[in-house]
Amino acid sequence: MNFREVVIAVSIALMVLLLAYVIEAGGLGPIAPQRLRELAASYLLNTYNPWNIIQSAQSLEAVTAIVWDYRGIDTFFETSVLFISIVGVSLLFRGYREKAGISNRGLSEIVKTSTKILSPLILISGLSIAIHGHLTPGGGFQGGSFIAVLLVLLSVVFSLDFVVERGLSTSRLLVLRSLGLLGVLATSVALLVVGLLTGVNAYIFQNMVREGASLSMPPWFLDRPTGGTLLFFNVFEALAVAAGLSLAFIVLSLRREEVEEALEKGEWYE
Amino acid sequence: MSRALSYLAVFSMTYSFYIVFSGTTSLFSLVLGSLGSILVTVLVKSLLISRELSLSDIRRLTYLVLYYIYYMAVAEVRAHIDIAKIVLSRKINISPAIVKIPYYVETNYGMTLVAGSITNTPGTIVIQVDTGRKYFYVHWLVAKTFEPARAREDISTSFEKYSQKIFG
Amino acid sequence: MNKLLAVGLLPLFLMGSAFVLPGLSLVVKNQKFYRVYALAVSLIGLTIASTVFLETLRGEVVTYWFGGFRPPLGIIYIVDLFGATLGLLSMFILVLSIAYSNWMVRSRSEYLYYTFMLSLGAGSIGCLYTGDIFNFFVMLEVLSLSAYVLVSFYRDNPKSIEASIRYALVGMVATSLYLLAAFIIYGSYGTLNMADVALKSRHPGVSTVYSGGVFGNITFSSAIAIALSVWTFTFKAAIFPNHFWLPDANPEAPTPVSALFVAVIDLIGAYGIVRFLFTIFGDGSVVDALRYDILFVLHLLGGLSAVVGALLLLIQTDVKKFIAYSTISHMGLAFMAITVGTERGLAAAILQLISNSLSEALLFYTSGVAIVAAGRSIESIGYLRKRKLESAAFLIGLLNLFGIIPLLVGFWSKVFMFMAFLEVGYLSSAIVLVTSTGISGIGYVKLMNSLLRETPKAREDSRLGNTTAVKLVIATTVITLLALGISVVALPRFMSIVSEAGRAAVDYLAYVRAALGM
Amino acid sequence: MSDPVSLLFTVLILSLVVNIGISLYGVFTRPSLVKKFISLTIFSDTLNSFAIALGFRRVVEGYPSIAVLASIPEDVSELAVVANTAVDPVPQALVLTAIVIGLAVYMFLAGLIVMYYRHYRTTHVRPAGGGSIE
Amino acid sequence: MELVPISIAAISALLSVVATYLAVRSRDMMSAVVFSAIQSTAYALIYYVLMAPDIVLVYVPVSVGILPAVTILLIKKTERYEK
Amino acid sequence: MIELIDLALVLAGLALIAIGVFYDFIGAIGLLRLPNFYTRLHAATAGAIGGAVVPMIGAALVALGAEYLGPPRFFLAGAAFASSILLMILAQAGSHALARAAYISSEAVREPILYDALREEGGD
Repeated sequence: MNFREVVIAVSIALMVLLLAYVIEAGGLGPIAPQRLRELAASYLLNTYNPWNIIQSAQSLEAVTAIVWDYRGIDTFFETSVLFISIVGVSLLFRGYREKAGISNRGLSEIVKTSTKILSPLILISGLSIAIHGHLTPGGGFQGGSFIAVLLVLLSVVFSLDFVVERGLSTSRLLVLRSLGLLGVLATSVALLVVGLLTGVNAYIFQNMVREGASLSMPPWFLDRPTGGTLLFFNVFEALAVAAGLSLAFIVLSLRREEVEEALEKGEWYE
Repeated sequence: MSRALSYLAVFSMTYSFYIVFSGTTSLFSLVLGSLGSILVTVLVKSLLISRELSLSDIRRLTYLVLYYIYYMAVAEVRAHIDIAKIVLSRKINISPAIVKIPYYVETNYGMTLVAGSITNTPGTIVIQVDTGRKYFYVHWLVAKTFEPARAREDISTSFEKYSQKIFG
Repeated sequence: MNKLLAVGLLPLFLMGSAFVLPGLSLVVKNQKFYRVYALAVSLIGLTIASTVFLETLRGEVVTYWFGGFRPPLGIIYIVDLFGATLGLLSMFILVLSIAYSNWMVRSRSEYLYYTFMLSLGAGSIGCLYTGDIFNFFVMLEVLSLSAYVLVSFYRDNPKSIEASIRYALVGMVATSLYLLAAFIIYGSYGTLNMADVALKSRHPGVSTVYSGGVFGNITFSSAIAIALSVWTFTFKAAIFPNHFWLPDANPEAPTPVSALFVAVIDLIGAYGIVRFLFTIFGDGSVVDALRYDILFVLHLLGGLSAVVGALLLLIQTDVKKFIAYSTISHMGLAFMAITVGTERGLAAAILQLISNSLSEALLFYTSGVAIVAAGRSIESIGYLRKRKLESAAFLIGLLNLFGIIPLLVGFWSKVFMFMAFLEVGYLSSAIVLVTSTGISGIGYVKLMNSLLRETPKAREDSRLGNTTAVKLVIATTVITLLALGISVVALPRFMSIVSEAGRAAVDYLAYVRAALGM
Repeated sequence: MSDPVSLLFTVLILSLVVNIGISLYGVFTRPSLVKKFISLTIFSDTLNSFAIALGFRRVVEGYPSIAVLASIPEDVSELAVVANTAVDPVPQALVLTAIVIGLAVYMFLAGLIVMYYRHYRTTHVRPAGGGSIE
Repeated sequence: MELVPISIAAISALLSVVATYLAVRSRDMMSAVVFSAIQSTAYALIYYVLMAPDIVLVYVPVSVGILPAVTILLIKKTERYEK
Repeated sequence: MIELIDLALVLAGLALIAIGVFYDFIGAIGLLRLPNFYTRLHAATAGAIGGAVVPMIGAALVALGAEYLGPPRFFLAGAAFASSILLMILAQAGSHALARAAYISSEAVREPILYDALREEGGD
């Protein structure tokens, strides 16, 4: 423990004490209050409210409604942060040869066969979580990470070669990721584009009928609400997240030799 | 025809799992789920099925059910009682060994079913499988013999009989 | 409120154009396509940003409701003259930098490079336009992550990776602390809308539609939220104790990105300070007493970083590091002007930010040519001697930073800062301003001196054959600097716009009225 | 404070605050980049838990419910029932966003650390470059 | 009635403090990952008790699944012990 | 009559769950008492099949018998039954993969062992 560490420790301890004091002194209201914040109550009252459709997202689940509708632009840029990170990782490891030397052994035949049987089940449960995002807990990101787990499992159990041979090379995965994001983008401006074409007022991220904007996404599909844009957002997000996370995992698990080979034929201009 | 049947088999497995997983029978879920299941079926069919199915496979499915009941009822109960005795006895009395046993089923599914049954009965675990020469290497908690053929009789004969009928 | 679609569309448009690029890479292999594409996209972005600027110039605060929800319910973009001015500035530099990258950056993965350039632009515009505290965090992350990636773009250079790691580790802590501040603000104010918080911090009894009244003891929570977020902003703006990342990261990034750093990331730091300490928790709020203390401390830190930056600049042998330290010094001066707390001070700070961004970018652009030819040491500047336009532009950039030629905007920004200090009686601050100018002046003279001694080309590079694009970029920047400098004198309207921009940041009532529609 | 639930809740929040301190200490003082990485993940997780704790509430009788409507409501009054018993959904939505953003930054950071090791053959922060990591 | 879940949350919060301390102090990175996974599990329990199922569904794959996997990959590719 | 069947179902289910509790206990004791990694894996198998699959089937039976739950009980039963089948697939694959990885990497102690066919043939 040198002097520097002591200084850091003391300043962090001061910060912690200050934070604790603020909380104890009621800076954030009473601890475990009975009253709900007014804004939260507004969301809960409006998340599924066909009697006041102007502020409603037509989604049974308040969290998904806030994430994709009330604060849709947050989530759009959140998913673009993930995009930036994944493209950044593949930029960092650019120039590797995908097929050379990647382990093609995988695990034993028993595990492979078991994984085969499991794969459609994992896929469909991920899809189910995404499709029901606006009805039950869950949503696009959750479903997408389920599916990504399957791809990671396949690449561990069967080897990366197998996954690549089945058409899921990193460049294809990147394109899938882009396609999912473009789907999200298209959904978010769909009504705006329709509005611009027909000369009607519309908003970016518009979902249902809003003040001074009469366009609306389909609120019902058969016997359940769709939450308008929420269904499409969830499905596209699931695709994007599944492709993105498995891409990042594959790139990060590349072996040393491949990366070093890419480093040697470096391209560093200043 | 047989091709459609294999698609149908994968589809029905996926779709029934979907219904159980999502837990609703609303039209919304059923319709979207069937679309999703069709997508999944198209994606994974070639991974799952290498040989197209035929109608005779229905008979095999019945065997699978029978096998499952037999397996749960007899082999598991015996093995569980054995391991309970071992664990609860005053002095742990075991003779662990890794023995080699041959198998004769043709397909990977059959092999996996046999290996899975062996592993799932407490007291025996498949440690390694040699698909070229068709041997399992089994860790046996209370080894009675080290002879491959005799060990096979003790461990896997009954599993293999049904497995051969189901998957060939 | 759908008055100006352009406001809401700009960051979405930039980000969406970035999404397309990896997909396009399978179809279009020619890297030239991506250069043209990025330039076209950023030019459209600049057009949109100037539309927004012209709209706010009429004295209006432009808002856009995403999804058509009324403000505390949904997220809104709200742009006053202050935000629009800075937005125009950063889009302008983005266009210049992308045009410069067309010449400078050669790689097999150019399309990815432009992806990050565009997302960097989207992040900075989003930060400047947003009217929501949590959305600000998201855009800050878009901005920061793009910056980390761009710093590590030359991944074959060990120093780039190291600089990027250092920057990313502490940057993540900084943005997380801002996130904590956002949570605390939600916890006690029960809302995330900046205008809503601004209203309630002045009038705790007010109850607004949808979000009701305050929830806890807002004095405590505002104090800690201010403390946490100000720490983040000083990090982003590279002010003295948190300045260490800039001289690390900035020189290791590709030169066009280094030029962009000042106009994008440091700018967001300054913008955040102004938004939080003047608009949201401004004059007359419940934390008034603490606010003056914080302003005073920031003033001190600004002065310190002005002097420290100027001193450290003297000992640099790397031209990019030299410019980075000069940035620190000038950002410190801008901070001193901001924290004077008057409208005149804010106006001077805006002028200083504009002048600083433009001239640092100009220095990077010109020295980039020398770096390509002769490496990064200070002596390599001598290579420019044969190139008339570049050496003249380099000289103009230095003189602007030095601030002794009345034709250039740098002179006027220092004059206005001086006047702002004297107006409130901060004599010592005025002395610090003069001293740091003097100290850094020594460094600038040293650099001018190396311009006189010719250095030969150290390596052959095909890029040096055709420098039309560079000349265009440099000429544009020089003309802008001159035009701004002249209009300070000749156009009285220009200075009144700058003062209005400063006033817009302080005028919370107009902000709240526009946002909440009252 | 006499109320045991408040007391337990205070314990919860204070331990989260202590976690913030410990993990920040780890970020700033441990020499290994991997250790810094792990500490950083703990740090941002703790901030998120803090927000979730902010969104919790108590109801007059029983335990609060999740912010999901169990079935499609028939009329307006059913909405008020949910609003009277459900927890605050806003922090959950914010945390959802924050978790994904954190994951994105960490994946990139992991790539950077691997690259750092390729170049320097160590994951320890080098004292070179004129100073320490913070 | 509400005492039981809240005490579970409080106890797991205390547990997470211990796990965090051990994760920060241990010199072996592998055990640090394990401790941070324990801490994540404790947090997941807290989220569950505090009625945030959405967060649990995100947090468990991310912080108990993907991040430890990425960290272990990282450790395998670099070095295991701290000086 | 229907009530009787329901009662029988619930009782059978409860009995299966009781067996599950017993085998969880056995598994725990076995993990403590058995000497090395491979033998402990056998106890873990007893915990997975006897301690998880069997009570899952029990839960399915109980759900089928609990008529007051209404139609959702079929989903509960179906989900429990489906997870029991999934568990059987997963448990064997997991145990096998663990044992194989431990054997190949030689991380775990093999003794006590009477005979090792795999080593005599040079493995793999």
